[in-house]
Amino acid sequence: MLFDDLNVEINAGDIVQVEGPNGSGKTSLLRILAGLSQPYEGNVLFKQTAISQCREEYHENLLYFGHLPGVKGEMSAEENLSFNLALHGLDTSETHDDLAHVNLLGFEDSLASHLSAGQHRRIALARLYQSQAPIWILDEPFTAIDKQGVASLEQRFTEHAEQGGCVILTTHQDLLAISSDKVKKITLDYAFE
Amino acid sequence: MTIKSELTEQAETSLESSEKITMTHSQMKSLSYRDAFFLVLKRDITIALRHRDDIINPLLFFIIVVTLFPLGIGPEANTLSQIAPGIIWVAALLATLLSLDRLFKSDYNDGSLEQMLLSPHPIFLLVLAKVVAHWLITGLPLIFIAPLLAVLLHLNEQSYGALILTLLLGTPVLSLLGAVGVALTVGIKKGGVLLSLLVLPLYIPVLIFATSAIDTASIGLPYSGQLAIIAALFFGSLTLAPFAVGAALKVSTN
Amino acid sequence: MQFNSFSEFINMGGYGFYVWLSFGVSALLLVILLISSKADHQKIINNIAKQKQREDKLRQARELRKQQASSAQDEAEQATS
Amino acid sequence: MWKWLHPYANPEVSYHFTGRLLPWFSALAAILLSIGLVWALLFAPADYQQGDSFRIFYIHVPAASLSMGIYFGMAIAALCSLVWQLKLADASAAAMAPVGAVFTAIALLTGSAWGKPMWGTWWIWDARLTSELILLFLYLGVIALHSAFEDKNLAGKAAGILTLVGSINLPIIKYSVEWWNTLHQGSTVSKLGKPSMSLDMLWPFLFCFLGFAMLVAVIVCYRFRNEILARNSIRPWVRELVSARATHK
Repeated sequence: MLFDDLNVEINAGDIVQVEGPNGSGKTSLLRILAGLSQPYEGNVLFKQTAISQCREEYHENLLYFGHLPGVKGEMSAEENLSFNLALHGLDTSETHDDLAHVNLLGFEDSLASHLSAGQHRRIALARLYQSQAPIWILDEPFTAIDKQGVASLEQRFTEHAEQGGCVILTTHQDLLAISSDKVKKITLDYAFE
Repeated sequence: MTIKSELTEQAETSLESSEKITMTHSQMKSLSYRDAFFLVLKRDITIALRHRDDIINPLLFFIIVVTLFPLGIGPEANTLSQIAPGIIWVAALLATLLSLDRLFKSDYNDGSLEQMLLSPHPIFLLVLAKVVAHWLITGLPLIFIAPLLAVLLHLNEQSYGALILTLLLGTPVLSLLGAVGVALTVGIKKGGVLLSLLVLPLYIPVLIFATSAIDTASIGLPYSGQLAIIAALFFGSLTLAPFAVGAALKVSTN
Repeated sequence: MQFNSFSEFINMGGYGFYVWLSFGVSALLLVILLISSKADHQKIINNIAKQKQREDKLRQARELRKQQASSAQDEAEQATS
Repeated sequence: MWKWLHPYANPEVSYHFTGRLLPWFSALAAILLSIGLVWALLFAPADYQQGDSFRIFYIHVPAASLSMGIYFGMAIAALCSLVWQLKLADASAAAMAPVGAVFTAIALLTGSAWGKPMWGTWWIWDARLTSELILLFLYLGVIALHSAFEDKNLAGKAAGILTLVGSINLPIIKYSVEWWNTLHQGSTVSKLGKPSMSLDMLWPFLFCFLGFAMLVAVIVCYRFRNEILARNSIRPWVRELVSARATHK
């Protein structure tokens, strides 16, 4: 068992950083919030309704980015992105710009299997620039991303929060570009009692 | 804010979004069921066509297994034609089983399965698209190659129609039932052997009715009864299996 | 009573081997199942006890860490003052 | 309507409740089985065709019908756990699977040992034996799937889905095997017939059947209690019980 008595309300405009040592249940918490795992006890509510009761509506409002980027090696960067966008009902006409945001210009037509792990993560993150889902749940979005990329992502998070979205993320880095008073922190620690 | 962690895992969390977001959201176009279905279907077929081994290997397996039987039993035409329906169908079962792994495994490993489960579409729809793609990639080629193998096994000439029809109705059942098995074992590290233990017993009715239809055809009797039963199995699994697969995938990705 | 003597009972009208094989194998399987189901109970209890011990250790280690951290802080404060 | 069931949906209550039931079940099983088996072996008349080999019937048939019955019970438990999210139903399904598998194996082995003197061969593709064999595969699949998952709650859900799929398939398999059997059956083979039973055969049979059913209840209770403990290892009541009962600290 990892955590108990966790009662959080996350509202529009919040940036929430989940902290804790390895194995403290950060990923588990995010997966529960996304509806991928079921908590042993307790509920996740979206607009006062349990998410299992309104799965499709909740997922329309959700963008989740996990440890695995969900990029297929057999498809090009652009095809991967447009499939991801289309699956969530998003506009696929500006994939060029989105890939430019994550510094992947010139790689649009390369098969993803020829790209590096970091580039796979960038392909997946490119969705952030089109997403209209208000709730973003991002598990270690900065892993394998360079400094410039991190700065650009942080800027995107701020924009998103200002537009009334919310971002829930885990990271071991400090958020540099976002002033610390804007970031809510949830700290998890091992405990058994 | 610090959370004190205690004995049980309990998360009581609510996510609220302001009206402003709800407005931007309503401008978003939503995919129709048909669009979502064809989107996934097209993606899976594209991937398979770029990764042709996945299509060709089960097919080669099918051919090799069938050619082993005359070598093991002897070239006597009468014996072979008697057991031909059984051999072809058992080989088809095994070839399908071999190809099932790719249905969800690679998607599970690279995280795209997770993303699909998080998409705002009913899961059974996406599952159905993936199973249809799987059948088009592995089931359909079997049907094309089967008559050739039937020649090698001296299958009675009257039985060819029955062979094709049973394969046409029966292989989708194999894909659908198999999908339930893969969905249950996709999260398990060495799920391959387990998969055959789970799935093969479920294939028995298809095997029995299909081979009997071919046998019946070889003596010139009508086999529409068996065909009707396979059709019933097909429609039954078509309606029920996608839901079972959806539930199983949720368990496996948990 | 269908049998006149014990040897007749064992012989089972010539079917002795099959009858006793069936009864023997069934009894063996059921006894194994019953005993292993009963024995699992204690095994599970011992496992849980071990798990409890492990957690106790972890908790102690954490307490120790906290104490050390606070004492180190105290020392640092004393040094500055 | 279901409110009276609620206390039993609590793991602690059902753990102690089944604990209180166990001695009763055990006593009943012991009494019924000893009466039934002594009667079947010593006092029941020999069949006029099959002679004393007929006495295998008193194990074979109860084992065969219980093996089907336990699968049915598992399917109902799986349905309850999937529809109402009852974790206890999961635990009971997990407890039933190995018991069902053992009874299926007994039905197969005794059927085979009965078949040898009757048919002259240990195995025959008789419809009932064949579907019993397939039932064994289904059981083994459920058990293997159960042990493949580390998290017992997930294992229960996965095995539940498989059990339900299998339970839909089982009648179809049974029907198809019977149909296949009549299609291929040679004229020389005679099935294990159900002779019209006289009363002095029926009574010991009933005792044996009920005795075995009680034995199933006893073993399932033991396993059910084990499952409850293993799944609730972090609960305070389990912790208390453990500190009282653990053998070495």
